[in-house]
Amino acid sequence: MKKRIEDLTVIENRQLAESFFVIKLSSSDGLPELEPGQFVQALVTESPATFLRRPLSVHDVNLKEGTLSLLVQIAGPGTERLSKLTAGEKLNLVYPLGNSFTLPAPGEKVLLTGGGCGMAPLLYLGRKISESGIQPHFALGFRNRSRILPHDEFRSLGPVYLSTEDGSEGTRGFVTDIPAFRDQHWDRVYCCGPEPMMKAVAALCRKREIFCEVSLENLMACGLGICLCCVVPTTSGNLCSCTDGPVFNVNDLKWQTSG
Amino acid sequence: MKKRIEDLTVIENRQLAESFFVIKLSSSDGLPELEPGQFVQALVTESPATFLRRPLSVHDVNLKEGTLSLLVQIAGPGTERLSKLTAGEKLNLVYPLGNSFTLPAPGEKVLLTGGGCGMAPLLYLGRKISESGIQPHFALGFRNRSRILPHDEFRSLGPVYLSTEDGSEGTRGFVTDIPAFRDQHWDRVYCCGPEPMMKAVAALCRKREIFCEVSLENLMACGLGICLCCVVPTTSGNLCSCTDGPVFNVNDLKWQTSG
Amino acid sequence: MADLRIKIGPLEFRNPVILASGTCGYGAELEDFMDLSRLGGIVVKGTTLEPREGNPYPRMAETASGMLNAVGLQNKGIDYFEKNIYPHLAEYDTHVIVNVNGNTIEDYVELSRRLDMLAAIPAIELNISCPNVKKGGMIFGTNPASAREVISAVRRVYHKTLIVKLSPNVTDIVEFARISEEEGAESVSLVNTLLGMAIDPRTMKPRLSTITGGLSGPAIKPVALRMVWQVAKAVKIPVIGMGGIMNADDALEFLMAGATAVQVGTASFIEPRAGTEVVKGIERFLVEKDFDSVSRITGIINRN
Amino acid sequence: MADLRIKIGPLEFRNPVILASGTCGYGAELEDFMDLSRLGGIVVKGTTLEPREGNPYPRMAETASGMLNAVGLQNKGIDYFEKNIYPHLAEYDTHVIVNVNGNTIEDYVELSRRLDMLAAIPAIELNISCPNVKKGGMIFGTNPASAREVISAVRRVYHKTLIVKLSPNVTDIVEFARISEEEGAESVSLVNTLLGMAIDPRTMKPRLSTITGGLSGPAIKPVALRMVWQVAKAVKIPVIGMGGIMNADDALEFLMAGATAVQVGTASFIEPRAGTEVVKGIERFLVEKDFDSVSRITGIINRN
Ligand SMILES: Cc1cc2nc3c(=O)[nH]c(=O)nc-3n(C[C@H](O)[C@H](O)[C@H](O)COP(=O)(O)OP(=O)(O)OC[C@H]3O[C@@H](n4cnc5c(N)ncnc54)[C@H](O)[C@@H]3O)c2cc1C
Ligand SMILES: Cc1cc2nc3c(=O)[nH]c(=O)nc-3n(C[C@H](O)[C@H](O)[C@H](O)COP(=O)(O)OP(=O)(O)OC[C@H]3O[C@@H](n4cnc5c(N)ncnc54)[C@H](O)[C@@H]3O)c2cc1C
Ligand SMILES: Cc1cc2nc3c(=O)[nH]c(=O)nc-3n(C[C@H](O)[C@H](O)[C@H](O)COP(=O)(O)O)c2cc1C
Ligand SMILES: Cc1cc2nc3c(=O)[nH]c(=O)nc-3n(C[C@H](O)[C@H](O)[C@H](O)COP(=O)(O)O)c2cc1C
Ligand code: FES
Ligand code: FES
Repeated sequence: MKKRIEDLTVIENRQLAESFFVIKLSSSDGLPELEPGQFVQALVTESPATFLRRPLSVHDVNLKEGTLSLLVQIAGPGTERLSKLTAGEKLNLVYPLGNSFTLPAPGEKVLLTGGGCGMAPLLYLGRKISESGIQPHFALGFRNRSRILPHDEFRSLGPVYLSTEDGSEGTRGFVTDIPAFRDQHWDRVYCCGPEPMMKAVAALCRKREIFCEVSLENLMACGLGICLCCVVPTTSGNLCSCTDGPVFNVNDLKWQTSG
Repeated sequence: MKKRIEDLTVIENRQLAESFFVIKLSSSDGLPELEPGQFVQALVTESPATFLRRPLSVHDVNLKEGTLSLLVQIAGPGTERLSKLTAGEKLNLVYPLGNSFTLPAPGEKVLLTGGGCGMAPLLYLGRKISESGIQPHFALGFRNRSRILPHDEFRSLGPVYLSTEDGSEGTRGFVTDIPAFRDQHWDRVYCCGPEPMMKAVAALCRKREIFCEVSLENLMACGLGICLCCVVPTTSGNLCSCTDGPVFNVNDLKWQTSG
Repeated sequence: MADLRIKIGPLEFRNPVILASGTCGYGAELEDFMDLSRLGGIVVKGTTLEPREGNPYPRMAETASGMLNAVGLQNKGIDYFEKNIYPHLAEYDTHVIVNVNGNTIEDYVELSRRLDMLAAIPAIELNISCPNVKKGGMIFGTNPASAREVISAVRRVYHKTLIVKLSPNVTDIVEFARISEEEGAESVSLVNTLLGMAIDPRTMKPRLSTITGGLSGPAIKPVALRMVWQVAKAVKIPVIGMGGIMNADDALEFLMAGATAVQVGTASFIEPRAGTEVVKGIERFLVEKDFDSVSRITGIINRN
Repeated sequence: MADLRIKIGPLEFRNPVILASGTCGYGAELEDFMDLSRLGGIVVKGTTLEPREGNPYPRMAETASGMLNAVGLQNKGIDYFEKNIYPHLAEYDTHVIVNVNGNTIEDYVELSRRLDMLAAIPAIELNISCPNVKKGGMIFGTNPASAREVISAVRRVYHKTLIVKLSPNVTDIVEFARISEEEGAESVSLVNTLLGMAIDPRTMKPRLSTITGGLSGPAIKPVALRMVWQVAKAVKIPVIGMGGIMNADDALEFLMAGATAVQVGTASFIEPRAGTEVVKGIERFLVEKDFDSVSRITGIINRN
């Protein structure tokens, strides 16, 4: 898909939870084809502390409406400013960027797992999987009950299992402690979340020889493969997580912790 | 008067003409005493290109309302951002800064002259002079008819004479060409405007030995007398236009052009 | 219409805007956004004899109006370049310049010799200023004797246009420009990144795996511009200026300070069309101000 | 409560935050906004033997995340200082340090001798790094032999705490720090401004009357921090770090890189309370992270 730079229009900016926002954008040129796992580089204007663009995953796409949604968690000045966008404002994106998740083969059992803003790419991935005739299952992990993000849209696609670190809702512990994750058979596991979560999921999957893809959130400058700042060590050397990723099969990653 | 740093609240931002805005601010702590000719240093947030504060003259003060008005002309990114302030937003000011105009003695005839954003300090000066029992006269210069700024408030204080460079309204030429300026007797002339205008006014006043004060708009970093960047050569050496000025008697200035 | 053409040594460029090494990959990565033939040229990624993995992640830290990088010359080496990249580059309708790096003088010489034979590479940029490698790189660019040695050695084997890329991390950059001129370089380009550093106060650790890295972007523009002005007054060979150019106004500052051409670096990360936007803006300025050619504004502040 | 006290030579400071020379006047200008006794100290305006008018206007240009200045040491000279300013300074409940400047070694020596006799001035900062004067200033700070000469000469006549302020416009700032240490200075402070320049493309003229000027503000922070880190590793005397400190996080970076104290400069132009805000922020950080004293974080990145 050809990459482009474009001013999209904010259709809606909905607060999902404390410091989480879903920004719906529409393209006057018509959206390009977008694959689950891909991301955009958003230009943050009006923020003196934000020099570079900010990478954000494609959270959802509505082809009928011609809209693209981003899930933004406030992490600093850039995301803070994005959280304040109002309907009618423009947001300049460079997109679509990166590779995408490998969709499952017919009949496979798939688990999509993540937490926090790592949930962002999982909704669109789940939607695509669902459209391909497979029901996705979701395992979502949170700090505690009050941190749980609304996930009705995930539920409309398939079963959702929850974990919280303090057990205040769902399984106590991490996503890897969720019984459905440990005990059921999965052909594929997809994961996006904080690094420790991804490493734990990868370890479990390697042990059980489950196909597992993770979406990395390495620091990026360009998102285009021209700065070489976002590298991740893999079995084929340092690869750019913005062009060879952000999605990687965990077997290709040289993560310190092994399963 | 003690200087302070304070978040004021925007009560209203009224567009006066193309690229001219009047921003009315209120202080929750109550306004300090403000003298005509003094200025504020406004902090421009949300503008990546604006590092330093922006100096702006006290345009008007309404003691009953407890409001302070600034007249802002868009000149670049800082004033551009200020022009977009909306009611309810905060504007951080360091103020009151600088010296002030010398008020006339009872019975004197005074002319206040300026153009563009140089009109900013003249309204409050005119108001103060008027309150002291003297009717101020105003001579305002513009490029052409379409550039003339609304000046009803000036008119409510005293007679207003206009000049335009192309003669499309009032006297053709500069403020110094206005017959009332040239032909009448003035005890004091006060001027704020582009440098060529101030120099012409100064030259005319020196020739006719009229007391004349100008308000300079030198580039400033601090506005507090600590950076020494805003200096102007005077008969007593380099003086800071932010503390020893912005108002100077033209006889003290070492301007290249002399009258 | 204004004449935008400029010359660096025998080489004529369509216009004075070149993409900077390490910030435009091999050009192809930006083709979705712009027509490379609208540019004066591109300087492809820093290249070495042998393949290099570069430095460990994290290699980047955002700073006020700039960024630090510690890429460390990651590239697949000259063999891979010749076989797999060069054939594509040969088809571009713009000057493709290779940025040459090494640990030793022998490395620089051998690599330059190899590049001398590639017909579609009309020039090399000798990088004696990379702050992100332990050996070679900036060491040559901060020691006058070493600089002279490596430039002179490369000059003997390289017969096309030789540009020497200078480091700003020196007391007197003019000295290095003079040495480049004396040793027969056709041009100097400056500046490479300033050596900088950032710490995350929350983790109490440096933000880069290498602790220090190279600072680029608008933050360094005033320093870069000053150095370009100093160098352009001191040497007769054309100067290629860079450092924080984000738009045509920035580029104009460099030209007016005395640069014959400019390079656009970090800007491409934020605005992938930055290079061609700068070309358009320079042309617009010249037309508005009635200059018939870009050469009229080169060093104009010294005449005003 | 954390212990914020630090020592520079024999001198104890209430906390490690000092206002930088040329950015806080004589302190009085900021008293409406803050209680100076909450600061570790202030370094007053660059002072010379004879009165100076400084450079012509314009002396300032705003740049990306920074500013250029070309003030050129405007001050009324030591006689005026002694008679009219010193009596007020003597009443401050904070360390008042004088920034010492000269054209010649004799100037520096004579001025230091005069200041040695002022009881309420416990330290001087020897400025061998001012980029904005034609004679003296940075020339001493970019030539190792001259630096040694002036420091050694001043050391002989100055008996209180001697801080040498270093220029960042050098290839190897560590060399100058070592020289300062060898010649008996109690401390080095760094960095002064980076030599930079700006052009207004509309008028096609330099923005400063002097063409070049000194760059300060957040733009230079990465370079300043790198230099402080390098110097702090190389010398045993305490290092005072500065360059672009706008808030406590920035100051913490310098402390973690190895600075014993910091100076706040340009920040005061934008936030006149910057100095005391930094003090508060450092204290808050220490308490939050359970450090009992600020010395615990000095150079912590080298231990992590
Ligand atoms: C491919 C990709 C997809 C992403 N998708 C999303 C998404 O859908 N929703 C979302 O909210 N966030 C996403 N992120 C993370 C997001 O880019 C960062 O949170 C954002 O850049 C922080 O910017 P800031 O100015 O708000 O904070 P900053 O002040 O820049 O950073 C605040 C904190 O976040 C960390 N951070 C900064 N940049 C990144 C980064 N690129 N990746 C991870 N951490 C970072 C910093 O180290 C710091 O600790 C994604 C990142 C990548 C690389
Ligand atoms: C004491 C004083 C009082 C002032 N009062 C007013 C006022 O009441 N209303 C008003 O609109 N403007 C006033 N100005 C001018 C105003 O401060 C500048 O227009 C403003 O700082 C420009 O900021 P910017 O970011 O919009 O543009 P910049 O991009 O910073 O500048 C745009 C253009 O304006 C010039 N400029 C920048 N700063 C100044 C400055 N301090 N003085 C003059 N020109 C400058 C620049 O050289 C440039 O050509 C005053 C200036 C001073 C010193
Ligand atoms: C990520 C990155 C990688 C770079 N790699 C190289 C390189 O390989 N060789 C080189 O000579 N310069 C390299 N540079 C320096 C740039 O070419 C340029 O000199 C510098 O960034 C200043 O220009 P700018 O501010 O416009 O980016 C690199 C810069 C960046 C930001
Ligand atoms: C307007 C201005 C004037 C300065 N004058 C002096 C001076 O007289 N003596 C001196 O040693 N440093 C002087 N400096 C340098 C500062 O003390 C400081 O070293 C530098 O600005 C970097 O710190 P900052 O980025 O926090 O401002 C001056 C800086 C500015 C901005
Ligand atoms: S972010 Fe620049 S190469 Fe990946
Ligand atoms: S603006 Fe800083 S002294 Fe006047």
